[in-house]
Amino acid sequence: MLENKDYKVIGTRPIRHDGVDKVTGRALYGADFQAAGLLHGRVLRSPHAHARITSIDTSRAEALPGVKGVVTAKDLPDAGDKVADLGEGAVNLKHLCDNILASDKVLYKGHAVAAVAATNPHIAEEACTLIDVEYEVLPPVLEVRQAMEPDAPLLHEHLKTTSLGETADEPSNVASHIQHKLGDPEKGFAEADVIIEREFVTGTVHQGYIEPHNATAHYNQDGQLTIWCSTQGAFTVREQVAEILQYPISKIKVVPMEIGGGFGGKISVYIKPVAALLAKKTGKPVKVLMNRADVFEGTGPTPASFIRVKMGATNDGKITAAEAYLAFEAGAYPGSPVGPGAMCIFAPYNIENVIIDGYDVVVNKPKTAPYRAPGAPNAAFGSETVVDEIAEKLGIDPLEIRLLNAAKEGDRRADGPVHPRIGCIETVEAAKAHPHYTAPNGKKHHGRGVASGYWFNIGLESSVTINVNSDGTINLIEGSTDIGGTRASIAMQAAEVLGISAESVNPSVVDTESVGYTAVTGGSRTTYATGYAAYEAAQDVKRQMIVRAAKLWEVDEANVQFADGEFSSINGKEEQISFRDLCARLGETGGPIVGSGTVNPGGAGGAYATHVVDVAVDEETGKVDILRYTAVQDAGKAIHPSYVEGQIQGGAVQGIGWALNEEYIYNAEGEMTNASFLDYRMPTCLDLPMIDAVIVEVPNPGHPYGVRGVGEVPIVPPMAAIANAIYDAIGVRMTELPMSPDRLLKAMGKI
Amino acid sequence: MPIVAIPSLLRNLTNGKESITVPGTTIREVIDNLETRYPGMKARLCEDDRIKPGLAVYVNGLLTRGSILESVDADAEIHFLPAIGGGIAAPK
Amino acid sequence: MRDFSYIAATTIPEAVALLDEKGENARILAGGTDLIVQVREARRDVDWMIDIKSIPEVNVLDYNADTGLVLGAAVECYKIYADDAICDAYPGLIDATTIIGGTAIQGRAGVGGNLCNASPAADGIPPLIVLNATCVIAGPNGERELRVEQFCTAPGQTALEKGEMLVSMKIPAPASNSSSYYLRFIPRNEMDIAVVGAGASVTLDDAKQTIVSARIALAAVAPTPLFAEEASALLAGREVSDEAIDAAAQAAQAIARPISDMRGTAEQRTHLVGVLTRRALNGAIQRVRDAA
Amino acid sequence: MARRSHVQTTLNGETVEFLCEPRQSLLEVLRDELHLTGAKEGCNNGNCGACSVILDGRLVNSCLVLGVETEGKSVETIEGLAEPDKLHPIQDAFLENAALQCGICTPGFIMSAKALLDQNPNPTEHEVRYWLAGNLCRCTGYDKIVRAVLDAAAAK
Repeated sequence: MLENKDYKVIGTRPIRHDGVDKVTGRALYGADFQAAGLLHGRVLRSPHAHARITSIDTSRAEALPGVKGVVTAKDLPDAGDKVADLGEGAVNLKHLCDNILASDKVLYKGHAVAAVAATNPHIAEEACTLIDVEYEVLPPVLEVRQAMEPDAPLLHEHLKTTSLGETADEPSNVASHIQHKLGDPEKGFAEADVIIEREFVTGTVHQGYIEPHNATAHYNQDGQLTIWCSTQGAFTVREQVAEILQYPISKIKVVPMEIGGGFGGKISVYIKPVAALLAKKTGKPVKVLMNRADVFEGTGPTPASFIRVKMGATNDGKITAAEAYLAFEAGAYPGSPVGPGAMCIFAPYNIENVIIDGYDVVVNKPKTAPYRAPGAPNAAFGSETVVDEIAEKLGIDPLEIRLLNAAKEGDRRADGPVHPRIGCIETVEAAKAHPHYTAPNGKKHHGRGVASGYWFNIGLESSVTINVNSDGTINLIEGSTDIGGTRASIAMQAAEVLGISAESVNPSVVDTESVGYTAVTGGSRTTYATGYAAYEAAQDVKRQMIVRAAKLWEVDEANVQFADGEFSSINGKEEQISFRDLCARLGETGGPIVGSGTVNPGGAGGAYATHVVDVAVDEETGKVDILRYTAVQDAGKAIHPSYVEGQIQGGAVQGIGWALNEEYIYNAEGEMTNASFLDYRMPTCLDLPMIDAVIVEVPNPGHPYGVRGVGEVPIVPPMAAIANAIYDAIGVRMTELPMSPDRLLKAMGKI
Repeated sequence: MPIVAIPSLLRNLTNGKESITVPGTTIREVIDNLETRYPGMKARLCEDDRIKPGLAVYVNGLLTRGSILESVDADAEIHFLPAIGGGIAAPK
Repeated sequence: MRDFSYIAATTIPEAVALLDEKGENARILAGGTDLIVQVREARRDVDWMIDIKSIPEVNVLDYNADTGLVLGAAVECYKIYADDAICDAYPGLIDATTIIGGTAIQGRAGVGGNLCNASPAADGIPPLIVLNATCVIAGPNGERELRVEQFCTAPGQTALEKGEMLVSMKIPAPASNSSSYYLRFIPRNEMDIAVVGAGASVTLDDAKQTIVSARIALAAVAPTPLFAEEASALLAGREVSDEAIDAAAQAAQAIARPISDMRGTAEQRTHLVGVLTRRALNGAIQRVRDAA
Repeated sequence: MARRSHVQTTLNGETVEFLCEPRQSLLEVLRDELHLTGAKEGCNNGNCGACSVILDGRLVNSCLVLGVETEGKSVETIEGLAEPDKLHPIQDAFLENAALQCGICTPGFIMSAKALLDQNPNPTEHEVRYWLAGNLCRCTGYDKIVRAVLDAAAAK
């Protein structure tokens, strides 16, 4: 078992390596890329939520002076040909391609239909208005329950419901059904003294990263395609573009520029293949930028959902059974995060009897994309509100009931596997002991709420290379794009191994030809898995350095030790040399040292969070103000505590936005009517108090330093915590997200 | 022998049995032996000698690389679950 | 963004002549915080942008305790709230200028532009209405004046005729024992467009117990900002009381004709008119009473 | 196409000249004509503050200023803030406080904070939050940004 021991570098707060470039405006993001002869691309998007494309005429656009090329789905390789080759996966390829440029149908307003490259962005925009597209408009399906009705209009004629490998006979908007069953739920509910069953509705919300999507592509005459872009994963871009363009990965180089936020939303590709098509057609580098409305309407948000939760408990607070029904909107193509939602919904609890059903349902909205702990926040809004209601009915403190039922090592999750070492109890206990929770909470219309949340975290592949410099520093080469300070948290792990300072590491995020395969910056995996790879690469360096020291001293390698940045010989000859001094002697002892580490670790270690929030409700207007917010989270081991706090604070605030105001507002035609930062209403700093981030450290046995991912779980509890606080304030249970002022007024019976 | 937890949606193939003990030292062997006892099982779990896209394999509570080549202990507990979307792109 | 031409006018006659010559597709550019977005998003077709910020008359910011305020059409919000005397005299106007957009918007946007943009939800207009402002308009036939509540005619439409431009707004000096207040409801605390806005001005008697006169104006509940004339009249001569204020609030609700859109529902808006009218009146009364 | 205009302005203390179309915003001119890409486009309609610059001493959204409007004016951008060998105290405070994650909003926040501290050297937390409400950050929850600005004020 790992202990929380003293480290030299880990747990300190050095200045991040990319910091100066980012505070001086010198850091280059995707849209900052410049090239001689650069053309500017613009995408034409569907004005309809559901329509068949009957014709596209690009001739007027092509005739506009300054226009250098126009592309449509016809310029993409025919995905239909791939059906035979790829079996069931071929369906995905068609969906993938159709989401880049619609071929036969548009399935949401904002769906890309064509694109133009021109000498400046204004001309490209004007040219888009000259592309004549004829549509046969179809009735849109805009809500998950409506989409599941047997007579609902179908988005895809050939889509049939699959249930773990079994496919239904009739076409449907329901793409898949999943189920988890543990114990005997009927028996469990029979044992309960109190049973609460509630229905919940959540809206479509966007990640809301400040930097719009961007891509610049260029084809060399030898067919080498280079793409400069902001992305959460350069290798993932390479794979997706290769699939969509049917082009070998070895001919594609993806250069990750700095990235202005992602939260899961910059994994799927949208305009990158389009930039490539335009570059091929024009023979010039082409930069395609989205504007803010494009981002809202044309990229993946996280789904709206309908959730029913039923839980039962005995009078002493033991939860005996739980049941959940989750129907998630996948958007235009299958692939909502209902799976993880279903797996996370009761994860903070040890419940013997559980049944969970989940449905992935297509609707005429943008295809959903991951967003921070995808699926789990929707699910937790339901379950954590019901737990609160049970606690209230039984007269038990809401944190106490969580402790009574808390999941711990050895308990079986509802989806089957047994929990390894987890920190659920520790987060609840820390919240309970926090001065926030023990502070008085008595003012009229003020309320306090709590909620817990769980997210798996994930491992996947990472590669790191370390080049040792003669001055005792190292250059650390990695493939994980840095969205929130991971250059620092990865570098610090290598520094810890080698006994050098964080500042002695020069981390670089490089392109797909310059480092081994590395999966996306997502799934809360970067500090965990790429940090693990850095640890391994540093161990490799250490091993090689020991060989050099042995050579220098003419002793056996087994007699060389390394500790606290010093190599020393044992068993006889007394020799010592610092890491730095040995670095200066690499040439004479055998040449340069390059260390490498690659991992695909399975022990990501799930993370728990428990949040406490105080709100004030204006009973006349329905407005909710956040007065105080405390977020407790198990980080396993916080490598750079400042950036761990930052993840917790940022996730909590995105949750606050989701809870109170954020949603896609649609009209009857399926048009999003608030596709701007003005009307989408993300929190500004004036809407918030300081966010007290409390780090609990229950080391993860699956990582050499005990790291657990921290990025995602903080967005899981806020919605339920705030709903519970609103109930505490005014006695009204909110079951719909966002809990916007008009919904509160309605729930209070004021309008 | 390894124990395989049968997902509820596959229990129609196992006459409702929730877990099955089968011999095998790799996931591939375990699945092949399951198939022998419960025909149709392999088609629900695999595609062309690979775990189906969208499925994840857990061994003793830990997420594996999702490979049928994964070795399993004599007392391993095996789960087949939906793959986590966790910020991760659609399965290949 | 569509192509257009830009001209920086330096005199009123020059600007008026340009407006007259170029016609419908010419637009005055002052702060530009609405206009540039509208043209960029193809919500307004503009071929000529006539920048008036170099014209002296539109930059006048002149307050005199006897004659009142002359507020040039291009004066930015930040200049208005930086003037202590104006803050004291017209707190309701200050309420509005400090909530229009964020700090960076207030560095460019002005009340004149807010008025000419003629949004039903404009925060700057209800205070002008309750403060009895008059618009000074220049045109091919010389100058004319118009009461501010008659300036907006429809969403985005004003009473300006071909070739006319807003030069300034004139606000009378505040009466003794008077004050003003503006507030809006938004779901966040800044950076939103009013779901409903309400402004009020009151003049109390020397004992500060009886309302001598009051004016109430509303935003975002009709095609244009509204002067709530009947609601205002109800208060004249009434003692300050919850009953009197409730009666005015109900009368204000009666003239609201809100729509439902992405910013709020009609029912919510009607409800909020009552809440905000009460709060605006109480706020203005409190300010009178708090004054030395 | 309208003729490109010749514009002369003072940029970070230096006189610069450029040609631009009337429809090009100051943000476009800075980024595409002058290759100063520190000011970012987040929304292009004045709602995110990522393009904040200081125009004649006043904070503005450069996406809502036409390039041609800057004739004879003075523009300060993030690129002009640091000394050759020393960061501006606000930049230091952002680093010390870990007040950035992805960094895309950071230049805008720093310019906005500079405009605040130039006119109010000792703001309260509420004043900082009010002033910065036009700058959106999606990563940090603002906590560390607000602390950084308060720290920078205290350090002055």
